[in-house]
Amino acid sequence: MQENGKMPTLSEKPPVGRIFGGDGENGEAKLTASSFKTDQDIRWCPGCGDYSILAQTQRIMPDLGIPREKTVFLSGIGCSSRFPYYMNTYGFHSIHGRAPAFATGLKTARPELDVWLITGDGDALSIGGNHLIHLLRRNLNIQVLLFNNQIYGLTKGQYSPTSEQGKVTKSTPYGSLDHPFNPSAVALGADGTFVARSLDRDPKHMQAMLKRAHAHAGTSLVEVYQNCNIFNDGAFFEFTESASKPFRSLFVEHGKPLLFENGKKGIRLEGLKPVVVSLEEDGFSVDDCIVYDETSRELATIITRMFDATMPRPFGVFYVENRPTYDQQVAEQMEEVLQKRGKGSLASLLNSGDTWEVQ
Amino acid sequence: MQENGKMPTLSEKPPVGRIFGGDGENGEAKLTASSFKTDQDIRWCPGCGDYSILAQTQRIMPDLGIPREKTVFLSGIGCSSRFPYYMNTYGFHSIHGRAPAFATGLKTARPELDVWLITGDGDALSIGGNHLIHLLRRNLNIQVLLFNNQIYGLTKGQYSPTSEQGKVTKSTPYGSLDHPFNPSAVALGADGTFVARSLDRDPKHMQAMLKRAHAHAGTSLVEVYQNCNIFNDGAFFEFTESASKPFRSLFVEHGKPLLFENGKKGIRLEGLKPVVVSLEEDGFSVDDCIVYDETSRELATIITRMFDATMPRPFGVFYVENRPTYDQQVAEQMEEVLQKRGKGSLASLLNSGDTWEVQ
Amino acid sequence: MELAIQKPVTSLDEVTILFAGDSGDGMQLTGTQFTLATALALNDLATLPDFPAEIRAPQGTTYGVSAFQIHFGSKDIHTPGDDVNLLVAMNPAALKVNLHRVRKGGTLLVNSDAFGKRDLDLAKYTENPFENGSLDGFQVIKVPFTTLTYEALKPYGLDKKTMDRTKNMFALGLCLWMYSRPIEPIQKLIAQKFAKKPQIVEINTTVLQKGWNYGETTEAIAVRYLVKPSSQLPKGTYRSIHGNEAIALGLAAVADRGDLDVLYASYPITPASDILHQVSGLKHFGIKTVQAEDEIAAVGAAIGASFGGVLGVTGTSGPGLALKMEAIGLAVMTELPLVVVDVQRGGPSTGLPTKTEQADLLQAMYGRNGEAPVCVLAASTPGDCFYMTYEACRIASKYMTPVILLTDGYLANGAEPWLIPDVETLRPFASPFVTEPNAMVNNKATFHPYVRDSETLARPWAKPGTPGLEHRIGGIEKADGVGNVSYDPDNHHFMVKRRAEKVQRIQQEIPTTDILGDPSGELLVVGWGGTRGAIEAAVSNLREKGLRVSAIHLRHLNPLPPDLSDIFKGFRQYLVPELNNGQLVRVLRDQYLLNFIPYDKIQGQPFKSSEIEGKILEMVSS
Amino acid sequence: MELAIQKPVTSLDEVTILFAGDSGDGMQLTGTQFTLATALALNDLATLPDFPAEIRAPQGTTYGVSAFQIHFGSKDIHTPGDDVNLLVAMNPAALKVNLHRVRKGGTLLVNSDAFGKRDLDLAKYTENPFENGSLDGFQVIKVPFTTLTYEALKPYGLDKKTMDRTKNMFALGLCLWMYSRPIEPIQKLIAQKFAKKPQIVEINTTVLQKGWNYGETTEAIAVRYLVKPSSQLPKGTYRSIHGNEAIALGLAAVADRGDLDVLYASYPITPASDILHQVSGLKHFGIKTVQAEDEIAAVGAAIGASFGGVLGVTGTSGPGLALKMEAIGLAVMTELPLVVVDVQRGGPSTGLPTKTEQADLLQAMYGRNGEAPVCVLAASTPGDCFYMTYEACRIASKYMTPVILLTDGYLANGAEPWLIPDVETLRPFASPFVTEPNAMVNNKATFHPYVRDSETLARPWAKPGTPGLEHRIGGIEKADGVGNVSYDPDNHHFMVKRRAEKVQRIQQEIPTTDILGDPSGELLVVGWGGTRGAIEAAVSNLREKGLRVSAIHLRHLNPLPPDLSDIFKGFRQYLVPELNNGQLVRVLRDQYLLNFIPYDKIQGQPFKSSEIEGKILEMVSS
Ligand SMILES: Cc1ncc(C[n+]2csc(CCOP(=O)(O)OP(=O)(O)O)c2C)c(N)n1
Ligand SMILES: Cc1ncc(C[n+]2csc(CCOP(=O)(O)OP(=O)(O)O)c2C)c(N)n1
Ligand code: SF4
Ligand code: SF4
Ligand SMILES: [Mg+2]
Ligand SMILES: [Mg+2]
Repeated sequence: MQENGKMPTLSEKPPVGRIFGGDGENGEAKLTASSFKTDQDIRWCPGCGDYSILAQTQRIMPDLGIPREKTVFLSGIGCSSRFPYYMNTYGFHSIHGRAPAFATGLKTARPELDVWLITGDGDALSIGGNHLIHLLRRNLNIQVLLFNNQIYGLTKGQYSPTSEQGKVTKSTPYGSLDHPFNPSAVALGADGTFVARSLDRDPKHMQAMLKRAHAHAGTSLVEVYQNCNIFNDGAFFEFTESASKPFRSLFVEHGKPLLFENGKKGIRLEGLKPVVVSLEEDGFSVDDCIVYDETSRELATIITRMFDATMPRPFGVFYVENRPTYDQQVAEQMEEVLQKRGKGSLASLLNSGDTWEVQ
Repeated sequence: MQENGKMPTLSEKPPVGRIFGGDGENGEAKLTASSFKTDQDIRWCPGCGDYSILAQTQRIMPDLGIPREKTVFLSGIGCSSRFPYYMNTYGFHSIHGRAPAFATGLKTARPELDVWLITGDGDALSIGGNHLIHLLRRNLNIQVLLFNNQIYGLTKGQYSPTSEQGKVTKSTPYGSLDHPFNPSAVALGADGTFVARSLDRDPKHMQAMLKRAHAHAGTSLVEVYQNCNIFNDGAFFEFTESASKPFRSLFVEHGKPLLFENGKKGIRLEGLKPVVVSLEEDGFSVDDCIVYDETSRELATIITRMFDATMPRPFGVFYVENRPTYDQQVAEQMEEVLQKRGKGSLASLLNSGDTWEVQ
Repeated sequence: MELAIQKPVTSLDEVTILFAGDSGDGMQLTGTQFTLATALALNDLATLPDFPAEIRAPQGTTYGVSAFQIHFGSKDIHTPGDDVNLLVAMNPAALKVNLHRVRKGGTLLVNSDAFGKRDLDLAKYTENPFENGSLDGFQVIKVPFTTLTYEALKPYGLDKKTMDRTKNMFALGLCLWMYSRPIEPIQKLIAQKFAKKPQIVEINTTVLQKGWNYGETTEAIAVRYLVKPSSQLPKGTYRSIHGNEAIALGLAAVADRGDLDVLYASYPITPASDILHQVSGLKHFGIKTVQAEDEIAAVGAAIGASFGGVLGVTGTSGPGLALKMEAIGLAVMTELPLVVVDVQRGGPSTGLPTKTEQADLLQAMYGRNGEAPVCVLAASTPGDCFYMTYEACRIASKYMTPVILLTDGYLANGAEPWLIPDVETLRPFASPFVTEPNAMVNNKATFHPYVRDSETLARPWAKPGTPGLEHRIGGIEKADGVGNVSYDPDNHHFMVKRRAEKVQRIQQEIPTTDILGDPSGELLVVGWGGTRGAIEAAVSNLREKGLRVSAIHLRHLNPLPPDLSDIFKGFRQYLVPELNNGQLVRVLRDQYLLNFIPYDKIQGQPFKSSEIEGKILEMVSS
Repeated sequence: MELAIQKPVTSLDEVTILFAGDSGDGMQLTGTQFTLATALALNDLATLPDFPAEIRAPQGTTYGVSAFQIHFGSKDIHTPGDDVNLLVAMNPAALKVNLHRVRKGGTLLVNSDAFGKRDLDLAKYTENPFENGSLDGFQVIKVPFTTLTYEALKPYGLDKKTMDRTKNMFALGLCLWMYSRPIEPIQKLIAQKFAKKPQIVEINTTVLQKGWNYGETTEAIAVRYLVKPSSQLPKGTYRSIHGNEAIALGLAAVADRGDLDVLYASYPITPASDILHQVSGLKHFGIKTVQAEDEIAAVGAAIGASFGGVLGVTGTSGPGLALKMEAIGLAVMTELPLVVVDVQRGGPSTGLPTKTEQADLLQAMYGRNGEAPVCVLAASTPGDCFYMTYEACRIASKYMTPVILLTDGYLANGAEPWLIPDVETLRPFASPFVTEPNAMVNNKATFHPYVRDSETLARPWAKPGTPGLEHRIGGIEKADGVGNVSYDPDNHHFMVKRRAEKVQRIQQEIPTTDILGDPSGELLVVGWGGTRGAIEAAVSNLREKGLRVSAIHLRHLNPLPPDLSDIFKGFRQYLVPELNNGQLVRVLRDQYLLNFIPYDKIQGQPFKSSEIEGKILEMVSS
């Protein structure tokens, strides 16, 4: 009955005496990137940026120290959302835009699981926008990887809520008219506690971002610029390709000055406006540049709004806030009530209120 | 068949020779607040803040110079959303959370109409959050009045996405755990072009805000703090009642310094943080205070984030941006295509592509 | 109490009383307390509140009227009563709105203090109803409740507002007297309720007593009534229960007996919100609640929980059910357990949100894209909501399927005396989780999520966290057994049939259908949901009169009970009364190709048993 | 071309060809061009593309196979063909996936250059199919398309990639030769298409010609076929049309003939997205498009437009329809016109998104809360999508009602030759807007939005901007006539019945049902939607064989045509073939209490006419 007429092969030994769901012999925990691969053929277009994100994710998983069976990948619908099929963990490929809702229920019900949510720019910001912002404000302790290719890939190329205005696509032969979202700004506006951006073509950076996201207790939103080589090829090449990357990309790091062009330029605040200064020509030095503070929502708001051609595009962890997570608070409240009221007795619950006897 | 067994009475003369839908004799345009009243009994609880918002709206309508028949009030579901029944204009009481979607279609189809959207904190920010943020980014030229009572009124008192954390309500006997939205921050994050806040108990201010909202070309979001005297009585009294209002409320105005407590205190920026300074004790003067600039998104973001007990709560127009409206752009694009291609001929459209004859 | 014997006492089999007043008049409380006194008098009873649609309508208006109806008797009571014997009207609006519910010759007990010009105006009475003959044919008893209450409270020096709020106690006391109910239990109740506020206790009991005494002394009331204890009530401990409350208790029972954690996720909507309110107080039973941002998020959270091995339950009403349908389809495809409670209200669209209706049945059966069969159950009385909730959860987890449980506004808010079940008699759930691989591939143990149980056809439920059972599911068609994505045409056909067959197998769980009356006869009434009481009252009545009618009441709507074909063979005609425009009737006609006749009432109100009687008579005599 | 006479030519009535290759092999283009050549040869024809579910699957894999089927003949052609006469397979994956569709004895034309070890591995062939006997019983023609293309293009010094992309032209040329189709029209077409790129034109026509010539010269092919022009085609100008394209044209017709502005709002979803794509190019017809943030927003925008006096239309597929249901209920209550196109795909849930199915009928009929009847129409061929779209808009605005138009993936992507209608023959719409008050209250003219037209029961449509018609509508129950909010029980019952009656009155618009065959007989096949071709082919065939079977095809599903009862009287048995688990059959059984027999195929693929023939034979012979 299976499509390719073959049965899946087993990439692991039976779960006897294991600590981790690793693939080492005798049940020891020797997880590697390939422990996280499944037997499913990957069905993205050759050359798609999704491959890199998958590879980086599989690469960092062993370092996180979470057993495979405690990890869940959950997604909506879109090219990107096929991701869970390729991760040898528990996985749930849900419906379009609703992954944050499923994740909220899952994580609230089972706070001990490590939940990753995979979504696209359409899935997360078009149909799923509401669930995403509510997830962010509630601050469930999960990681959200938003594959932003500025296009609807799976439905073959309509503009998305992150597409630049004027975009000519199948559904906008005369150019799109909708002003796009700035995903980081949306997340900050919705009181997100971890907001970051990375690139499919910068594996090191992406790995670092994924690890930081995982380390954060709360909803970690990592937007990843992802090339859709079929319907929106090169959308991010100015930021990812070596010829332009130094000029167009700015990597922010907590405690470090905002520099780019190999340190030749920097970002300075003039009043509340960020401006580009040349450290070679304008008479400015590194000391004039903003020293990035990822705990400052004000700064994060200003920097993530650098979005036009006159400014380099920022990448990195923009904002981190420590705020109790929803799942943890639910668990605590459950515990408190249990302490206060004792384990509920069904018989006395049924008999509560005014009762009377019929003999 | 009508509930109260009575037929509606006519509050206007037949539309013969009229310019405006006014109620003056001989068709001249003498609109007054009561021209905008309907014959429907108002069914809000006695004492509800909604009455004031309705009154202020009816009061400013004649000044706007828009005929009644060109005005549409559109709403979702909630106590607040009954508003259209009380406005003698065209009106549409739709379904929960979707008013921005109806408004988008209406205004795109008929850009010449003056569209007002009435919504509540649940309607707009809970079920309707996605439509609201998409409305804001698209920037349809309509006015949105968000009645924020920090509670679900119509469903009899559950906490809402703007309720403070820890709130004990019918659905949270042990206190709510969800971190609330800051509606202005959500709107700014979603690239809203007009963001303001007012209070049900400050008629003058509200009238001013409504007029400014109407004057803005684009989606104008006016959040109105509205007392629900049944389920959340006094939620905003610290900001509205004369004993505390001067200390707890800060009225921002473009080009004016941020002062409160009758000018005794002001808001100064320390780095990117707003701080309260006393102009009497701390050695600061008015000149040290922020002069408000409603065109600065950075400043708006900083000021709207003043949300805890240590800072006064800001009211007024926080942000204004001029950006082409969606409806206007659609109209322009339609016109351009028409110019370029000429009015479409159905016969030639049907006959386009490869055709052949059967004789 | 010695005085009680002074007036003649008439014995009655059954009585219907309607308490009606302004929203602020405390009619719900009055009704509830009278109910308790009636229960303690061992009558059978049924009650129905009637809230205004507005939160707080302006005082004195017709749309601000709040009412509470109670029907009690020494015989079996099935409904809150067709026609009212006694209407207690605290103001003109209450009289105006409810007069049509009083039977000819019935009694109107009115607060004569509340019929001033302003009061009449507010109620939009153009004439005084006492003067224009409109109350002819009723027995009118005017009592100045307000004045008498003020008098009783004079010693306490209270403000007007407080005194006004107490006049319902006067009415209650008087009614207790009229129906020969002891006053002590209510006094005790008040004392308990306000244990921390002795003054409140005192003023309430004082006024209550005054009302009672007034009955003894007034000339206006000549007779008392007595309704003897019912002899048909099964033995045991009883309480009063509302449908929504019963659902919450049902979930507590699942958490307790089912060895299953439960997560209840919901977005408030009338008339389902109370379920959330009740369940949110059950944290010490291990039940978590999520108030979601909308209905889609709520069902999503429930499904997410179920994927995590915690039974996801969500509750809503019609418009919310519509929004949940796409996600319910996902639960069908991923074969996860899910319980969706739909408390039906008047539709379409926002409709009549505070009124009852049964118009979501076809939506529940068919309202999803593609072939997405789910189990559909319906509770038939407030107390039955408890059992059906438990059953819904049991079936959902046993068959790995979504279950939609239909109740309605009438069941949700109506109450009945409920024989408290012995918790030990509730079937414990079989532990639903698998812990071991179920397949060998290339000599290695592995887990195939779509290998089915041969009896139920359920797929295995593997809890994340269980090593070796890692697997991936989703909304795309699944390959039989292995559960991978499959576009294979034959597999699709097979899986569609399989999912349908699985739901069909739930017939195994359905008990034999009870027939009210003989297993054969002239006419069979087929009902479902909250109309049970009215149908049973009608059929019992007509049977007593010798008609060959019987009734069955369906609680399992998909699949239908397996014994229906046989039952239908015993009858010549079939009547299907529904509070909709004919929905179950369509399902039955399709399935059995018999001429089921619809009988509809779409007024936001339950059937009167007399209406059903009338329809039956029309059919059997024609 | 003189050479053409050298090989024997066999005449055939009909032929089915399947072009199959990798997604990158240009099979859709090849198919389309062959189709045009066939149309110009005046054959009747039907085509069906078969896209892979993946956007770009890795080259050479089975799930990356893209195919295009064409069925043509000198007689009436109803379907894209049951079994394939000629399979053109550009690689092993294409052969593997499609072999089962080729009839025994059929021909396999394969690119022999593409069967290396690596190619076979990619297609997961463990053995070479040419060597293991698996192709026994087929006529295998191996042609080294790649080598021959390279040879032909040697003079141009092109890169490999460009040459590879041209080999489909070789196949096309050869096929044109095999079926005696002229090559010139295709050359002309290529020249037009790439007018600005002369080199492309040259290399394509060169390879095309080589393919043709190869047919003449190769020993491998001994026979040519000739399919004579069809004599049954009505006269006129034809074009090829897909269902989705036809919907867009239908909307243009509405905007042109209907004197109505149109707003099309949609959220992309397979297989409906193309409607949005097409309509977005029609701005010069006055049609605005909105790509909404989701399906709810799309239907909301459409309803908002309709409220504004601009006809709102929205298109989607099953999961999206589920999401729109709550809002459609609002359009029912507010009685605003609305057209919802549902291009059905395989379900439930995400299901088989690129495959066809008919499993949303019951959802369309019943999938809303409360009693919310809407008009349901279904298109039966790609070209019929044009007429049914027009009809849907006409009914929606005339009856002030939502109309759901059902099509499916097969209609959406399938194409047929379409006789271009004379635009003058399309009925213009009556102007739907009121401009004057319609009631007098206290001697003043006023507007009551729920006063109905006596013929259609439609309420008046008043455009905002019209002075004196200011009014307010919404989702709460409306008072008859005046249209204010009403909680009155009798009014609700009345309005529910009224809305149902209004939809029922659409029967007035339904033409007499065409019967294929005699009006009486042994068996009547009742179909709907995209199965029309297969049913008609089967019934025509069996009638030719003397069987007393007839068929009707429903395009109006709610309300059903008024003449069905009478038609059913003429037959002894009824068969209802559907691409679902039995949906129309339920509606018919319920409505007519006759023993309609379902025949289902739930494989994401259309019926073969032979399947339906088989079922009919089983029924009439048993
Ligand atoms: C309810 C629903 N609406 C629409 C679709 C169709 N759909 C599938 S994916 C998608 C958008 C994909 O874009 P994105 O989320 O950016 O993912 P990508 O494919 O680009 O990775 C759409 C519109 C659907 N599957 N379900
Ligand atoms: C689809 C749907 N879900 C839920 C409801 C129930 N409901 C009506 S209003 C409301 C929230 C009201 O809160 P808000 O928007 O703040 O308005 P308010 O009543 O406070 O003015 C809810 C949950 C509904 N009518 N429809
Ligand atoms: S369509 Fe684009 S996003 Fe989707 S798999 Fe292909 S390249 Fe990737
Ligand atoms: S419930 Fe609250 S918000 Fe609603 S009408 Fe009453 S006071 Fe106003
Ligand atoms: Mg995308
Ligand atoms: Mg509110």
